[in-house]
This record gives sequence, C-alpha cells and structure tokens, in this order.
Amino acid sequence: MKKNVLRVEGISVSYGPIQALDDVSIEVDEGEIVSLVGANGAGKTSLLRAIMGLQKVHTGRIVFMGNDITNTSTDKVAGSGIGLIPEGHLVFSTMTVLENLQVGGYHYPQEVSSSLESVFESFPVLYKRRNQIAGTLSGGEQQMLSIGRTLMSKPKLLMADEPSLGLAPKVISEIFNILRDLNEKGYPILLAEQNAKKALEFGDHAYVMETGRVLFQGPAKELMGNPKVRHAYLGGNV
Amino acid sequence: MEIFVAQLLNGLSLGSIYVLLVLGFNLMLVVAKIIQFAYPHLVVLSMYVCWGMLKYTNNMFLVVLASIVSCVIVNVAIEPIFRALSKKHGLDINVSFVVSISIALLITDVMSHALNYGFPIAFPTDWVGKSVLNFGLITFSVGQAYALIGGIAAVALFFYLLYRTRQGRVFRALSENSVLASIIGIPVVKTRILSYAIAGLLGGVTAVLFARLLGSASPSLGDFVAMKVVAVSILAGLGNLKGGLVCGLLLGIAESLAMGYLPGSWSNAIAFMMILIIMLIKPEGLFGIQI
Amino acid sequence: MSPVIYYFLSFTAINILMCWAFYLPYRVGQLHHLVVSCMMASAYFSGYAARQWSWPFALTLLVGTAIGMLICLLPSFAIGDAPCFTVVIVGLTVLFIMKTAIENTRALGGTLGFFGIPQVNNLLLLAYLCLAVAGLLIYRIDNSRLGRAASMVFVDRDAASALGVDVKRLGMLFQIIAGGLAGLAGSLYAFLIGSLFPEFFNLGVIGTLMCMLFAGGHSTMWGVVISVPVFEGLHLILPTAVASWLQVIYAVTLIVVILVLPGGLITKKMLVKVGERFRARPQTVSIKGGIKE
Amino acid sequence: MTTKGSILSTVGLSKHFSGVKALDKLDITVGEGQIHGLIGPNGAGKSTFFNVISGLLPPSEGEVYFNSVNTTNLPAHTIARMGLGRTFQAARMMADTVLENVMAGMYYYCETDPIRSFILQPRVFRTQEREIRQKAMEALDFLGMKDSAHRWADDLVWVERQLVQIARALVLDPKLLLLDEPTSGMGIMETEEMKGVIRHVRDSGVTVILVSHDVSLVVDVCDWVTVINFGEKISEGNPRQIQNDPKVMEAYLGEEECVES
Amino acid sequence: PSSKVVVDQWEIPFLNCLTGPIASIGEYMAWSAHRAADEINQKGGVKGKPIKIVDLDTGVSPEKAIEQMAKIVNKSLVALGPVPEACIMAAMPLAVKNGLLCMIASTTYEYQSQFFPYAVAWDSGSDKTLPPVLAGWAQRNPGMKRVVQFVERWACWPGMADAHAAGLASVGVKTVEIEVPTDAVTFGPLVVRALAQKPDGFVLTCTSEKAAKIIIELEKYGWTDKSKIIVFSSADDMPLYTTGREKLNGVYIYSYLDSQMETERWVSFKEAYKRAHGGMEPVSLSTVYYDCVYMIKEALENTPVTGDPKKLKEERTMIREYIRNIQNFEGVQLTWSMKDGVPTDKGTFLFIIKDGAKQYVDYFKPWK
Ligand SMILES: Nc1ncnc2c1ncn2[C@@H]1O[C@H](COP(=O)(O)OP(=O)(O)OP(=O)(O)O)[C@@H](O)[C@H]1O
Ligand SMILES: Nc1ncnc2c1ncn2[C@@H]1O[C@H](COP(=O)(O)OP(=O)(O)OP(=O)(O)O)[C@@H](O)[C@H]1O
Ligand SMILES: [Mg+2]
Ligand SMILES: [Mg+2]
Repeated sequence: MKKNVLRVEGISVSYGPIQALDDVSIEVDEGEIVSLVGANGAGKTSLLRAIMGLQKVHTGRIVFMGNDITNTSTDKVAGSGIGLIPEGHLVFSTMTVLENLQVGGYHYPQEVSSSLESVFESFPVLYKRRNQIAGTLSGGEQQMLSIGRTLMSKPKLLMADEPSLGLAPKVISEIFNILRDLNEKGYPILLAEQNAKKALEFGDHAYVMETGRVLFQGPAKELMGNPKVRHAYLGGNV
Repeated sequence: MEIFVAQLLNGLSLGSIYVLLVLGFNLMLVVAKIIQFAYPHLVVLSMYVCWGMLKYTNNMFLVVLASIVSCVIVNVAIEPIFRALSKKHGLDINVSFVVSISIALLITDVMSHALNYGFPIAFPTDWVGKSVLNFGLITFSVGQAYALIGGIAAVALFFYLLYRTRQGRVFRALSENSVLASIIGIPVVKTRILSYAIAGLLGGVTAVLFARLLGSASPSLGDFVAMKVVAVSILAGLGNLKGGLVCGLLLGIAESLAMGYLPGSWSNAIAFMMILIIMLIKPEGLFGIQI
Repeated sequence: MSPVIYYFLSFTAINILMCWAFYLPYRVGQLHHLVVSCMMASAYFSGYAARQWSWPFALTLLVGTAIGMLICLLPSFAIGDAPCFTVVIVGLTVLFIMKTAIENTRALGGTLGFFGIPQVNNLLLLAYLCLAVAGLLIYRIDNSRLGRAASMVFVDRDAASALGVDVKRLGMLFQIIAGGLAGLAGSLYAFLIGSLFPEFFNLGVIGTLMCMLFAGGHSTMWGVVISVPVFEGLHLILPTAVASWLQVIYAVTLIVVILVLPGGLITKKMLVKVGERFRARPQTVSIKGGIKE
Repeated sequence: MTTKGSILSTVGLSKHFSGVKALDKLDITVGEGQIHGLIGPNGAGKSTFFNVISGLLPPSEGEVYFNSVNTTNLPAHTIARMGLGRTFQAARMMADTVLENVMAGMYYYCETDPIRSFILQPRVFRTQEREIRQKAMEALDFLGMKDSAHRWADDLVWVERQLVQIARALVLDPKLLLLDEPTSGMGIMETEEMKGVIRHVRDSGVTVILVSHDVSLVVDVCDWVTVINFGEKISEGNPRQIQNDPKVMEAYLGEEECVES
Repeated sequence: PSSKVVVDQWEIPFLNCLTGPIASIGEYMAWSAHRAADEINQKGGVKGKPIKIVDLDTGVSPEKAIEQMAKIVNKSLVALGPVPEACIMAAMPLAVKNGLLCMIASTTYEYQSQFFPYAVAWDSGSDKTLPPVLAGWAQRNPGMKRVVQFVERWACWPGMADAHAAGLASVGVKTVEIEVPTDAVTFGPLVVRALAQKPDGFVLTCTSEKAAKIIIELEKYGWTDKSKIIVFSSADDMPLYTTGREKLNGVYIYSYLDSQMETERWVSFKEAYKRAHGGMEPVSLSTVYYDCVYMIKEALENTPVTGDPKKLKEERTMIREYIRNIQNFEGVQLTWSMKDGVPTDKGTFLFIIKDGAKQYVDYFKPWK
C-alpha cells in the first residue's frame, strides 16, 4: 500500500453564486501521476486553486502529507511543498528570466545555483534568454519559464495546470518527458489537462470531471478503454 | 566663475533633496507598485518627530532612532490601505495615486492643526553645521555634504538591494503579481510589510539628513517638493533608481542656476518648462520605465 | 433663492463639468490635469474680456471654450497617446507655468488678483443649460463607437489599434473636448465669483476633482453627478467643530469609498445590471425605436 | 501556390530586438482565399510576424504588401482599416458586456466623421448604432455565442474570450484574418467547433493566417503551411508535405508526432 | 441709541482659515477675536447682550469661502474676515453685492479699495506707511547705497516691495529685486545671487520662515553685519524667531505692534496669549481681530442698532459708516482714526532683534 501524499475529501468551492466544485474527492499517492481530465469549466483549475489555498473551501478537507491544509494561506501551502504551475503562462513580466527562476527558489536559497543548472539543462532556450525581460518572451517560452520556476522550488508534490498550453508538439513531448523524469525521481504529480488523450496516456490514475463533479475515476488505462470517456473526451472515433 | 561654482554646489545640495525623496518614491513604486505621492509628507512628518525628540534629549542616536522608527511605523501603518486597494483594484497605479494624494492631504492637515500649533519647526542652528569648504562664496556645509553623500550612497545601496539580492527580487516579484508570488511560496503579508518598513527606514534617515540640511520644516514642505519629486521620477522613467539619481541632481542644478542667473520671477517656471519640453519629446522618460 | 443654495448649485454645475473634463481623457487611461490650466486660462480671459472689452456673456463663454480647446490641442499633438503619468506631469507643469505667467502679468492683476468682473443674470440657469448640453455630448460619446474604442484603448492599446482605432487621434479628440469643457467651466467660474486669484487654480483643485471622480466612479459619466454634490454639500451641513477637520474627513471618505466600492459609487457594471432589468424584451425595444424613425 | 493572387506578401522582412533576431529575411506569400498555417517552435517569431504585418511593430528591414499596397511602416489602425483583422495570444476584454466588446470592433464601420454623425445627425447616428448592434449580434450568433451577448466580459473563460476576439475581428469584414493560437486551452469538442468556424470564415471569402501548435488542427484545416524557426522560413508546402519534412520534424514536431503521422 | 435690542446675542461671523496649510495663523486670529468677545461679555456685553464669534472655516479654498459668505450675507450686521487673500478675492464680491461690511485680513489698501466701501483695511496705503520706515532704517546705516530686496510674490507683497523701494529711493538708496519662489526649500542660490550684486544691505519681503533661512544663508556666505538687514512686517511671525534664533541678533524689523509696551491692557493680552500658545509671543496679526471686535463693539454701542432683521440694511449702513470713519479708536496698543476705511495716523514701529526679542528703536508716522 502506497503512502498517501494528498487527499482531498469532498470539497466544494463557489464563486459567488456559481458552484465551481461540488463534493470533489481525489487522492494522490506517493510516486504517482494523477491526471485530471475534463472539458472547459469542469473545475480542474478551481480544484488546483483550492488545494493551493487560492480559493476558499466551503466544505470538506484537504490533507497534504498528513497535515490539514484546508484554507491555509497560499504561501504556507507552497512552503510545505506543493508546487503549482499555474494556468496560462504566468511569469513576472518585468523581471528577467534569470530573476524569475531565482525567485522560484525562494525556499532554498542555498541550492539556487544547482537547481538553476538543472532547469537550464531541461530548457536550453531559457539559458539563451536568461537576461531577457520575461514579458518579451514568446508565449511558449513564458510557459517553459513558468514550469522551470516551479521546479526551482523542489516541490514534494507538483501540480500542473495545462502545462502544454501553447507549446510546440516537440516541446510538449519534452515537457511530458521532464515531468515523467521528475516522477521517476519520486515526485508525485497532479496534472490538469484538457488534452484527455495525452493526460490519460501519461497518468497512472485519472479523474474525469464535469461541471464541478468527478464523473469517473480509476487507473488511466482503464478509463482510456471506457467508451463513455472515449466518446466525450477523446473525440469519439479515436 | 566663483559664483558659478557656488551655484553649482547649491544645485548639488538642492538636488540631493530630490534624489533622496525620488529614491524613496521610486522604492515604493518598485516594491509596491504604488505612486506614493505622500512620501515627502511622510518624511516631513518624521522631521517633526525628530524635532520633538530633540526637545527631550540631545542624544543623536536616540534622535535618529526616533525619526526612523516613526517613519517605519507610519509607512507600515498605511500598508493595509494599499494592500486592500491592490486586492480590489488589481494593480491600478492611478487609483493608488489618488489615494496617496488624500493621505498627503491628511498628513498636511494633521501637521498644520495639531503639531507645534501648526507653526514651522526649526532645528538647532548648529545642526546645519560648519562649512567643510569655504572660499569666498564657494561654501559647502556639513549638512549639505551629508545629504549629498547620503543620497548617492542610498541610491547605490538600494539599487544593490533591489536588483542584486535575493530579498530585492522577492520584493519586485511580489509587487508585480502577488498571487503568483504566493504560489511560489513568498509570504505575502510579511514581505509587503518588510518592503514598506524598508522604505520607511529610508524615509527616517532622509528626515534626519533634511533636518541637518534645511534646518527647519513646515507643514507645506511636503507639498512644495512632492510635485517635483513625481516630476523627476517620471522624467527619469518611473521606478528607475539610477535615472532618479541623475535627474534629481540635474533638476537641482538647473533650478539653482535658474534662480541664480535668470530674471527672478521666472526661474521656477523655467525649470518646469524644461521638464515639460523633455516630457513632450520623450514621453517614456529619459532613462526608460523600470517597473 | 438663498445665496447658499445658489452657490452650492452653481459650484456643483461647474465641478461636474470639470469632473467630466477629467473623466473623458481617463476613458483612454489618461489623467489629464491640463484641464485645470484650460479652466484657469479661460477664466482669466473671460474676466478680462468682460471687464475691459465689455464682451457679452455668451460670446465670452464661447471664446472661453475655444481657448480651453486650443490649450489642449497644442500639447495633444505630443501627448495624444502618451502614457498616463507623462500626461499628468505635462498637465501639472503647464499649470505651474501658466500660473507664473499670470502672476507676472500686471494687466491680469498679477499676484494681487483680478477684480471686478461684471455680474450676469441667470448664470445658474445658463450653467445648467451648458451642463445639459455637455452631458448630452458625453453621453453620446460614451454610447457610440468612440466610447467603445476608448474602453478598448483603456485595456489594451495594441488590440485597439488592431481594431482600427487611431489611438492618438482618439486621445487628442478626448483631450480637446475635455479642454473645451474645462474652458466652459472656467468662464462660468469667472462670472460666478466675480474676481480671480492665481491661487484659485492649484494642486488642491486637482486633488479635489480627482477625489470626486474616483469616489463617484470613473467608469461612467454618472458617478460624478452624485459625488460632486455630496462633496460640495458636506461642509455646508457639518457643524463647525467637525468641519474644521473637513480635509481629514474628505481624505478618509475617499479612501473608504475606494476600498469598499472599488469602481466608485456608480460603475459600468451597475448600469448594465440596471439596464438588464429594463431589457426584458430586447427585440421589441429595438423594433420600436425603428418604427419611430 | 494557388492560381489566385496573393493577398499578403513580405519581402525580406526582418525584426531584431537588441540582439535577438525574431524575424530574419522572411519572404512569405499568402494566397487569397486560403487558410494559411504558420507554425514553428516557441519563440520562432510567429507572433512577431503578426505584430509586424499588422503594423504594431515597425520592421527592422524589408517590406510588407497587403492587398498589393505597400503597408510597411503604416500605422496599425490604417492597416486594420484596409481589412486586416487579428486576434491576440492573450485576449484582454474591456470591462463591459460581451456585445459591447464585439461592437468595439466596428470602430470604422461607419464612414461618416464621428463628430458629425453623433452631434449633428442623430438620426444617422441611431441607425448606425442599430446596424452595429445587429452586426455584432450576427457575429456572435455565427460563433454560437448569442446567449452570452449580455454577459459581463470579465466573467468569460478563456475559450469564450477567444471566440469574442474572433467575433470582434470579424465584424469589420476583414479581407485577411490573423488568428494567433485560437484553440489554445480548448478541448477536443471546442477545437472541432473552431475548425468549423475557421473554414466557415474562409468560405465567406476571408483569407486566414493561422498560428497554432495544434498539429491536427493545422493539418486538417490549412491549405498551405509555412514553417519558421528562429525567424527564418525552413519549409513550406501543403500540410502533408510539411508533416513529412525532416527539417520540420526535427525542429518542431519531434519524434512522437512523426511516428503518428 | 435708544431703540430696543431684539437679539439675544450679537452674532459676529468670522470667515477664517481654520484648516489647510496656514491654519496656524487662523488659529491665533480666532483666539484674539474670542478673547475680545470674552472680555466684552465679562463686562456685560454690548447693550446688555453678549457677543458671540461664529467661526466659519474657509480652508483657503475659494469655493468654501464663497459658500460660507453666502451663509451669512443675508443676516449678519458685519463680518470678520475672510482670511486669507484667496478667500477675500472669492468671497468679497458677494459681500459687496449684498452690502455687508467685512473686516478683511489684509494689511494693505489694495484689496480694500477694490471692494470700496465694504472692506476695512488695517493700515493706510503701503505707499504711505512703509516708505518712512525704510528711509529711517537706511539713515541708521549711513553709507548704504545699494540694497538687495528679496521679494516673494504673494498677494500684496510686491506692492509693499515697491513701497520699500520708494522709501529707500527717497534717501538715495538703490534697490535691486530678487524674487523668492513661493515653494523654495533652499536659499543658497538666491543668496549667492544677491551677494554677487555686492550690495550694502538687504530687505526681506517674504514669509517669516523664508526670511529666517535667508538670514542664516547670508551668514553662511560671510555676511556678518546684521544691522544692514531689515525684515518686513508680515514676516514678524513665530517662525522667524524659532527658525532664525541667535542668527537674528542685530537684524531690524518693522511691525505695527510693540510687544514690549507696558500698558496694562497690552500686558494682560500678551500674558494670556503666551499662556494659550506655549509661551510664544504675540505677533502683529494676532491683535488685528482683537481690535476689530472692539471696533464692532463701539459701533454697536454708538449707533441705534437693534439687530432686527427687518432693519438689517440700514443698521448695516450705520455700523459700516461708523467703523469706516471711527475716531480715536483705542486699539490694544495704539489709538487711531480712520477716514473712509483707511487709518490716517496709524504708525509703524521699527525694532532691532536681540536674543529672540524685538527692541523698540523708533516709531514712524505715515507720509502725508
Ligand atoms: N473568478 C471566477 N468567477 C466566477 N466564476 C468562475 C471564476 N473562475 C472560474 N469560474 C467558473 O467556475 C467553473 C470552473 O472553472 P475552472 O476554471 O475551474 O475550470 P477548468 O476545468 O479549469 O476549465 P479550463 O479547461 O477552461 O481551464 C466554470 O464554470 C467557470 O466559469
Ligand atoms: N520586445 C521584445 N524584446 C526582446 N525580444 C523579444 C521581444 N518580443 C519578442 N522577442 C523575442 O523574439 C522571439 C520571437 O517571439 P514571438 O513572440 O514572435 O514567438 P512565437 O513564434 O509567437 O512563439 P510562441 O509560439 O511561443 O508564442 C522570441 O524569442 C522572443 O523572446
Ligand atoms: Mg483551467
Ligand atoms: Mg506567439
């Protein structure tokens, strides 16, 4: 039996009158890749934001490594070891690439230079652009920077919200390779992805969400075979 | 020639006032993304505290400490206002401008109402100090020297702090996007308060330097310089520390040369005319915006 | 009418005009402080023309408006699409320079002030007439493609110009109209007060106007219609002991309003919500309009 | 190339940012009535290309011909008026309803002088306003967003924003439409829908240049594809050719995609 | 004076600057008006009714001033203020239109003449009072040929500067003007510029704080002969002494008030003032509204005023005419008469500053 890293127990979240999550429970075990699949507005981002403490949770509990982190302030959640790659290539646009990465290593000031090396190794483009102001990077470069910056914080659990957004196919596969490498090194990963095919191929375990609820869950391979899932998310005839 | 050199020195000391204030102003821009129009007013308020402390003790250390502590406290005390503001308005610099103008109004009103019966305050005449240099009209007092050196040193120090150290990067990251900053684990409230405290610290030191340079302060002192401070900061490129140094000194020199040579009633207008022309030609400021 | 109400109403009209003059360029993201200079120039001009040349009121009003527009026209070639704070500084410096110029002009009374502008009858009526016309104009601008273009420029200049909006010309247009409004306000101001003083036009005026605009709400033209009378009337009704802390009260009020109601008292969203109430039958409404024409 | 004339062509177009060559002597010709794909790795210069041809950035060198007119260094709004519509990678909406956002696209819809039309000729003004509103509604309808017309634009999710952007660009009847990653962040269903929309746009006579990293989209809808890397054109052809071009595979698609295709 | 008084108290509105940057000045003006009222009330008031000073704040804002004026313009017999110049300019036309006499806070006749006959000034025209003092100062410093005058352009000060120059010219001294910007914070450039003119003396026509700082700068640049510096009356205010301190020793200053005077009335005023202001000495403006209130008292007593709103217009005229032509009025220090609202025989004191206090040197009657 693998140890539980993250356990979300029946949380619900709403934006004013809009109920974005309704009694959602998921689990991430040690060394596992968990994929969240769902169409637009299914609530994937809301779930990740709730875990991160960016959104108030009304009911339910979030437990990370045995500690209750429900409605804890975001920086504490981050400090406790959850790294989020946010949706839509968010970077500090007035700072240089290098500075963005350095800030990412906030909790490990001693190890910044070694982490930098490994990030630059994964993303050579960033090394080339290290002194460029991040706001002038291309969309894809910003996404890479965003991922690199999260890796700088050596998270114990990596959460990625659509990391492949706006990336070239080659880079996407590189990114997934990097994520897999990280997973092999022991990082559990929670991945939210619209591209259900990629996500199911990639994940060990998957949750399929729709309008704020978990519809299906189970080992990713099994879900791939589930005709309902295939029809709704994998473009019927795949 | 003698007169010219004397005016140049005067310009430098006037410029050092602008440099110190613009630095603090830019600091608030860089670390908190706000136009702190009331920054000069805060400094003047600290001068009042400094003066009040002098009534009780002559201990220089305590006086400086009081000035710094008061400025830090006041600056930190207004932090929640701007925090709430940025929560509600995103990063709307214009709104922060309007709010800080009302804070300036508030401070001026308190000073002209409640402190020293609203009268100007004066520091001991020996505070302005002996001359370090004295050839005829070419003189330079200790106070002037402190302010000038202090100004340049402070710019260097804060430039280093903001752009070369870990903490500086954290400040800038936070000011740009506090949500993102919290995602990567920066303790938002603590860091924000720290950044305001540091700007307050600079303000406290500036207040002491001004006390020695100017020898007095009045409720309207803040208003007199605030607008020029904003102008210099924009002229140099908002948030540009080095540009602020250069433009601050330049404005000081330009102003004192204008006062020294040009037909009397127009000297100040001419300094403004220069600013106007530069702004019309280079709307982004001379050195480029850096926030 | 009691003089208190007369002046309250007149200043309200003038300040609403001035707030609109601030509001319009702020639609494209510019805090256009130059309008205070327009107001000053037009006030002095109107005063001078009325006293020295005995110009009729209507004429001075028109020429005052034109002067305001002219003053905004010239810099707008340079700052039509400038970033907000450049516009701020240009406005402030021009104000300062203009003040110095007036202080040094004997014919305008210099620092002593300018006395004896003839009184006009029905000023209040005319002021509100002007206000109505100006309001109509701004309403039209707001609810036409100019207004939409402005909102677009406000959020994203690049996107706006990719939609075919000439950002600079739009900025210039708004600045010039704002100058005209301020000129109009200046003329009315001169006739209302009857004498002028350089100190009338200072940073404090700018501060007050900005407070009114932001407290009222800068995303619609209606906010100031509420906030100006409140700001104007507050010191009339407060007891003296409290009123001596009026500045502090203003400052705190503004901060609180901005904190509690981010967009000011009245926001665009609010208007749209109200509009939705009335748009129960959207189609029929537009058809009706069609038939009428 | 098709036999029809070209609507856009660039000659030796370059754009340098202090050292970075975002575009490097690029010659691209876009045939009229086509869906022209522009793909390339991240940072290849696709968005920069859009910015240069739409006039938002001045080119460092080279010339742009749009509709046989030399539009190099013309201001963006003039080019837009000549019939070039575009969307942005990061869509920003103005704080108003969706409908108003779309109506904002029709700035130059009415040829009369704005001041005259709304001060002196209220009737003309009102008619115009109604037409604008109607057209915006049609465009929203076309994109299946009619129901959202009166929603507040800030509340839209990413995908809806993209649609609004497209509607905003379409209302002016552009001759050429530049789409910068219109499907990023969309699921399969939405992407399918978007394919239909793009084809529909093309069929209504608008040439489309499409930037996207979604290979299946590009392969499915594009008539012609240009691949750029480091600001240079590395390949050109119809989608099939491109997919099998080793240079493209190496620079852009990576092994995985090649295997699939 | 036999008609029956119909009011319970004599309400006298005071349009004063109680907020804003010069609230400090407003405060002591208000203090002295209230003191006069208290004194009068203790002695039984006027015609058996107490005087009540109603403070109205102008906040140095023209709009507020005019609205405050509007509040009183239809019901008051006479008004104190407005203060300061900006508010005078804004609110006086309204007072003139409605025939209300205002005792404005301006030391010169320029404003008074513009609002004739509805304003009262505290001194005769500056071109009459000021030249003798400056001439007297010049004569005490024989050999002075050329002086520099620092002028701050604020309201009537340029006019006063002209009067200074006229006085100096009358004894053969040339004046060079140097303008002091209102928002100046350092004065080195101005002082260097002044010294480059190689002058024999200096006239300081600027605010008290600025005057003190200029004196300090002058010493820094090597000017030691303080007797060749004279400061004008409007700078005879607290900040001059608190800022200048020992650097003022030997400087001349002229003023309308001799604070060393030893009449009983003055001493008690001065002591009370000091108690209320943390030991600060009264300055020339502090007594202005004290005298005003007494002037109003005299007018109320010596005219058949009843306070009846129906007779407002004629009673206003009675008070106005009485005050504008008051004879042998006993102010807190001097006794003087007015003709058409302008004092005819109110002189000016010349002092020398020693250890933070003014010492009487001379008294000059105005030019005829
Ligand atoms: N700030 C907000 N205010 C109001 N409603 C919101 C907000 N953010 C999200 N929502 C709503 O919450 C629901 C869930 O949204 P969420 O962003 O979590 O979905 P998602 O699965 O991440 O979608 P996508 O694939 O588009 O990123 C949607 O209906 C959305 O409209
Ligand atoms: N203002 C700028 N200053 C410096 N470099 C810039 C600037 N704008 C773009 N660049 C650089 O030019 C290159 C091309 O950028 P561009 O945005 O055109 O890429 P792209 O092809 O759109 O990439 P993506 O698909 O990732 O969006 C990038 O390497 C980018 O870093
Ligand atoms: Mg999402
Ligand atoms: Mg791009």
